Amino acid sequence: MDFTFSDEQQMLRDSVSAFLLKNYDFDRRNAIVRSDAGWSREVWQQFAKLGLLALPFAEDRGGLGGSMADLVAIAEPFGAHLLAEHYTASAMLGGAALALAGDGSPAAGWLDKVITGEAIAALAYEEGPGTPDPSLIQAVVERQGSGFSLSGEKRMVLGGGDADVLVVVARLEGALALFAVEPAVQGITIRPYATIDGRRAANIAFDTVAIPAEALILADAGDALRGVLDRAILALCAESVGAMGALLRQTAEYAATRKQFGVPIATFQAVAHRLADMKIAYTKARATLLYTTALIDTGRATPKDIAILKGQTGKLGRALGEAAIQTHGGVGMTDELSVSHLHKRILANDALLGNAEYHLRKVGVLA
Amino acid sequence: MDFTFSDEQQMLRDSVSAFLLKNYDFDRRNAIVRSDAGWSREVWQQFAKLGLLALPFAEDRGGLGGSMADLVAIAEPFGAHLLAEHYTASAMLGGAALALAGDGSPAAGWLDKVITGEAIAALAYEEGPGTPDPSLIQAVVERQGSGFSLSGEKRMVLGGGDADVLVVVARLEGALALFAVEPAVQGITIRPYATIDGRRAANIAFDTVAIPAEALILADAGDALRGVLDRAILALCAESVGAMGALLRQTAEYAATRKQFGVPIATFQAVAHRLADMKIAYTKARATLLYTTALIDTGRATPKDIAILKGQTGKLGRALGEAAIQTHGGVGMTDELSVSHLHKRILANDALLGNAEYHLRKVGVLA
Amino acid sequence: MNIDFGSELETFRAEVCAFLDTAPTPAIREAGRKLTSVFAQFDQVMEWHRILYHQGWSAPHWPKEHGGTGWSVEQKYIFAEEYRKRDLPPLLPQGVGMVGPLLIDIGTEEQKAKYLPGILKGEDFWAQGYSEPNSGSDLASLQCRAVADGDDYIINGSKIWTTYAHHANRMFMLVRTDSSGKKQQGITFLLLDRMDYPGMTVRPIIGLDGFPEQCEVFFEDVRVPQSGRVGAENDGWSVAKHLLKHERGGGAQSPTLKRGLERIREAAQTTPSGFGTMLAEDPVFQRDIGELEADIASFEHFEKLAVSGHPVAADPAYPSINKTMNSELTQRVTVMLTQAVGNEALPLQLEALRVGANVEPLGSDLDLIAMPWYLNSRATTIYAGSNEVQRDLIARTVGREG
Amino acid sequence: MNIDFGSELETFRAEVCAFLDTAPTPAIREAGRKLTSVFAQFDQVMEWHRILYHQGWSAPHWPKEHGGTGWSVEQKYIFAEEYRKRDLPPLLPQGVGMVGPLLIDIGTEEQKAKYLPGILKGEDFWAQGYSEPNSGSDLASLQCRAVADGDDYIINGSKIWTTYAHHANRMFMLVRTDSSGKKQQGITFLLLDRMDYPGMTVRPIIGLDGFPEQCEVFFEDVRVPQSGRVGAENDGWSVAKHLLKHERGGGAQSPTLKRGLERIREAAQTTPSGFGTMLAEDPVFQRDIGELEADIASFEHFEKLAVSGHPVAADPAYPSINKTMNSELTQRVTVMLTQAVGNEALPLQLEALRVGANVEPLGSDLDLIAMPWYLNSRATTIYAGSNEVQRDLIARTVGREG
Repeated sequence: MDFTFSDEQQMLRDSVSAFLLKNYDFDRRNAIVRSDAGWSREVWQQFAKLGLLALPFAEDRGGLGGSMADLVAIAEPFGAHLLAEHYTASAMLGGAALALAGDGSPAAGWLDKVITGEAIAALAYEEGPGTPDPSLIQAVVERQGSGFSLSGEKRMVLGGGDADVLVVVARLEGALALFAVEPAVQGITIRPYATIDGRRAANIAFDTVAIPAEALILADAGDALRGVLDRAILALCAESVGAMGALLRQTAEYAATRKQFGVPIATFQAVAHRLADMKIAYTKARATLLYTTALIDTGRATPKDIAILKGQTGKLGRALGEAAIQTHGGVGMTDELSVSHLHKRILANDALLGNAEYHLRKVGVLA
Repeated sequence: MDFTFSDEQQMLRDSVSAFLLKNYDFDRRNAIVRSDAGWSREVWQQFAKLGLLALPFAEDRGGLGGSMADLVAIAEPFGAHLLAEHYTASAMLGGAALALAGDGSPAAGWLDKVITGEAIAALAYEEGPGTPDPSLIQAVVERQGSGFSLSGEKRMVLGGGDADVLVVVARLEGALALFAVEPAVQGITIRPYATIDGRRAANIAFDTVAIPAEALILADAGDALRGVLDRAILALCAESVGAMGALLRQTAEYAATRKQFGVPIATFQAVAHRLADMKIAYTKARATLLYTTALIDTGRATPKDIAILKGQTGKLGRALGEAAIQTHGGVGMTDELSVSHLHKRILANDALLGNAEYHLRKVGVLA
Repeated sequence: MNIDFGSELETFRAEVCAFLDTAPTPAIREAGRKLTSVFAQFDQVMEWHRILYHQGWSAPHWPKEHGGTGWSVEQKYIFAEEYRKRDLPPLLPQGVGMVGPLLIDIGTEEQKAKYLPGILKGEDFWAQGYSEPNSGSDLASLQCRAVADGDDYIINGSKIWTTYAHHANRMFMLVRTDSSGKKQQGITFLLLDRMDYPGMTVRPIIGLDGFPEQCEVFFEDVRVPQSGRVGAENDGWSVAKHLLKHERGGGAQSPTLKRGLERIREAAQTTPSGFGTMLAEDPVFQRDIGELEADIASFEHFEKLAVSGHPVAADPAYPSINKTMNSELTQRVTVMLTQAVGNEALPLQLEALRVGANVEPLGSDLDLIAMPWYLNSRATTIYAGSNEVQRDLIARTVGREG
Repeated sequence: MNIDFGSELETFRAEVCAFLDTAPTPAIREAGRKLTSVFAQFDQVMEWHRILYHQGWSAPHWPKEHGGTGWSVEQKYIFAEEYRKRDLPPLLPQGVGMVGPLLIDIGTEEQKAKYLPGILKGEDFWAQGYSEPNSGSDLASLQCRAVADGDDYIINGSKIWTTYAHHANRMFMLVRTDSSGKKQQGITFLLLDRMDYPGMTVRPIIGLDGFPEQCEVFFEDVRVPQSGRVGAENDGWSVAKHLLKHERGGGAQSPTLKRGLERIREAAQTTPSGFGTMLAEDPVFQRDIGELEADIASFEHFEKLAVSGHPVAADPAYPSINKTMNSELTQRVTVMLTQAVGNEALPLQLEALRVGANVEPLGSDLDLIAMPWYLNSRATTIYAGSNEVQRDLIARTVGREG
């Protein structure tokens, strides 16, 4: 057993961290988030140059064939630096779904552009609260002529307003199918918005949208979709664990320097024990992240393993974030320190693809 | 609104407390619990003399017509002093069920003896874990000749091994009915035992037990039984709140005097905050006890009110007791201080007639 | 014991309901529905304050001779209950809840005459200048200095977490007038009759929910009249402690919590659980909301005991227990709400939250308020004496219960 | 990263299973099923120790030259997992887990030769004399005195929470040999080769679960040889700290927790929920056990990271984090168990719990053990350094994670 990053992974991680430290400090990040676009094409092009956009994809598809451990190695710093760009949306969700298509299909063409950074992809999957479970998906596709007609509504589509191509999950003859759809098509209404944690997303309505036959990526895509979602969950959790680590460090530093009653607040046992609980929470979440990463890279992760990771990260992350704010007091309540932003990132990642409540209960259901 | 005890109630409470302080200190109580009988007929006769055994019953049945507030006033000290005698079993459960019978019936005759202290009554109601709900009662009575035949098993019958008369809850033509049954009858097997909190109880099996017609106290007794159980729940909760108060006082005193690292442990903020949480828990539980008592005495207590009281007392009591043991450290783990006994009394009262899990969920179910 | 809700109380309740059903404007109602903080949106809540004043109900807790209602504790509780049932915005507490009662208790006749009417009528809004960047939980360490000069004080320093200071026209504050003794000594309590003294500047602080609710206030050689002093010079700590009784003291917070719970139950009717039913029918939801409801009920019982004169209110820890329970229950309500609405809580909808906004919200009312309410409520365990400080205070009283 | 469970490990697992399925006597199995503590019933667990010794497996963690197995970390984990799956009683830790490894590390050759074989073979049982009535969390304040006299020490004082001292034939203990300096100085670590020295008396203490697991040991002019000293005189604190590494250090606790969870799941198949189904199908039970299972899984992952050499084990807070997690999870398992069995946990069944008892228990095996296990496990957050002390230690390291 070995749960450490390899030398190569450590180098990758260090180079991403160094890039973000230099080009993506908290002020610069906030300027990007507050810009009209809400994310930076310049940063995105740098990611392409660093090979990050190619990392998750198989070599025969033009990717670098990165393992989940490679992706976790970069997702942790993404979380710590509150990345606003659509890495998870485009690479881990939309792109990964495109990669299920056969060579030569339109979807495969889109994938090439996702890998080079010329296009953004998004996965239109969830339909509102309580639909992390694929069995509850209601969007529907019917055969129409040689092509299809799509109806339904997708909510909280990460990157949905910025995507050049949408991969839509909808029910085709009962089973889940994936379609590559361009957003400008007649019948699609996109309502974009910013999220609480500084990303961009959208609600997307499909009203009998005509789709050509070749837009079908995969019929009966349930298992393949599960694979995509599982890896995206790993990436989201790695981001959150990265954010947890940043909160832990910042809070420890604040508690060691902030004085009240003439002494650093870390010397109050109530504060000290809260710091200890934050460290325990971080230790647990990170151990489960690394262990589950090793499981998924050896093809041994069960649905229960994924549910444990997502549930634990959401629950422990929320507790850690709330403790960080409480320890910071008033300044933790402001927009001015990254503390509140890190907490909101953790909350958002918890709510995406099923929150802790949902996943921990699934752990209990799965005997 | 007024939630204080009246002068008369305060006097009653003071006289019971004074009696227990004098005759029922921890050592004497333990000697009683460890005796063969496990409870003291002498104490019982004193209770009769003090009028306590007559207190819950209507004046026209030979009782003193005490209100629930009167009973709460005495049940709190009972809990604080870890009473082992069958007050709840015989007066609040068995006796109260006998009082549902018409004048001149055998049950009414038994009630006279319960009030004078000549007889102990017990209510054979629960049938195991998960049967606090009357709808789940399975013991059954069938008409046989002029009388009945009873079959089923009752578990955790408080006072069941010591009772001169058992009031058995069983299904008669689908509805719940109450029967006064003498324990020595053919077909009844009683397995008595001590409980973790120093009371005596029994599991009782009924194997086609022949019962005379006049043993029927009440057919279709659902509502009346609910009234008996509700008042018994109040009494159990009052006992637990009394035990919580004793734990709070003892723990505060211990923390103020026990020294480690050269100072009283109460000066450690972690200990201080735990004491604060214990006080908050006690304050909540007692407020709900007093409020619910006022509700029941004005006939306004809903099933939800009762569920809130039982649920809160069980949950807050468990938390307070665990905190008391933790604060006492090693000595809290022994049989030698009353701390562990008080905690066990709280746990036992929680488990009787539906634990906190059950009742708090009922609060949510009842819209 | 008795729970007295006689028929005259039911008549009173009917009167309250009739008024609350008709008096608020649509904008006021909207401000109530969009409440995500203790502090409602300024313009609407002040408008509502003035309407309540005309009804004579803007300060139920004040003595009748100063414009209070003379209601019994039961009446006050009924008023609070019906008020919250309708999601009406609570009046801002700094005036009627804090500085007003203080002046009634210990202000000079001149101060009462000058300030109480404006507070009662909702003409003035008072900012509270207590905390400083380096004096949070350790309030007594405050450093904002006032030096006597003729009939005036000259103030230098700054205050922070001054709610709505950018809306305020008056301010009450603590200043340091002497640094020689213990830190609690040498503090003075001042009233400022204006916010636009030369040298005063207000900087709104954007909160984690995106709203500028709190402010920092800077003082550079600000000259204010000494007649604004409450109590003696250097005796401001005891004045502040007196005021704290009003700030932390109860009244009727449980109706707000109960209403929050009711709104969650309403939302649960139409929110899928993710396990095949609506949340309302889901056993796990039922257990969780049952637990929370029972805990809120205990708090309500505690509040009712307190207002009815039960000795629990005489416990020296009473204000701290009250504050601790209320703040932590508020947080639990908001956590449960965000969990109930799931990922619908994620869009940032600052504009849609504004009263009178022309933006349609993305989901339901509760989807809209869940996250900002949750985020804002993180402050409840920090402000007005952090819950750590409250537990310190409670611990000192343990074992001396009645 | 890799999770290596190659085929040679599966062969090893089969070998372990074959042994564990056949070697334990019925009494040993019964002791395992009736385990309600860290400490199994004495006679049976010592019998099992001797059987394991004959197999060469009584001290897997020891170096091979001293009788250890030489197993890899994966093998040790597999052994622990299969062991606990069968509810076999864990060996008493004082010998193989504590004093044994200490002597291997820093004992004299004479001490090793004299004591290690008895520990390995399960011939000796060692009592641990650390705590005193006034020295619990503040262990360094201990007062039990040893005065050098010729080749001996003369001991006066007492020790408490000395597990199974009434069964012990040897004892290791901390004594005060100097009171002049800091309290951590002047402590000496002693081995006693007998428990029946003149002047030594043992008083069993009945625990809250009804069992005499702990003892108090009194010393009145007890003369013991100085050759039993480990390390230098007055250097016992660092010896004890060294030993603590073994006491708190991990290994494989998660299989015990996982087995506890599994037993609850088994019981849930036949225990009614009170809401119309068996617990196992009840959504609330599923959520609660899911939460607990996930938390135990995180602990398992943490343990596996640690044994595999991940830097998490090099964190100075590692032993404290390990102890805190394990103890609190143990308590949660037992709470969940008592709640699952409801009022069937209330009968006091001391006699039925004894291995070989002639009393039929009133309910299932889990009904029988639920309450005493819950009660006994309250000690896990108290002993071996209370969890308050552990959190103090953890807090000091926060922010310096790898």
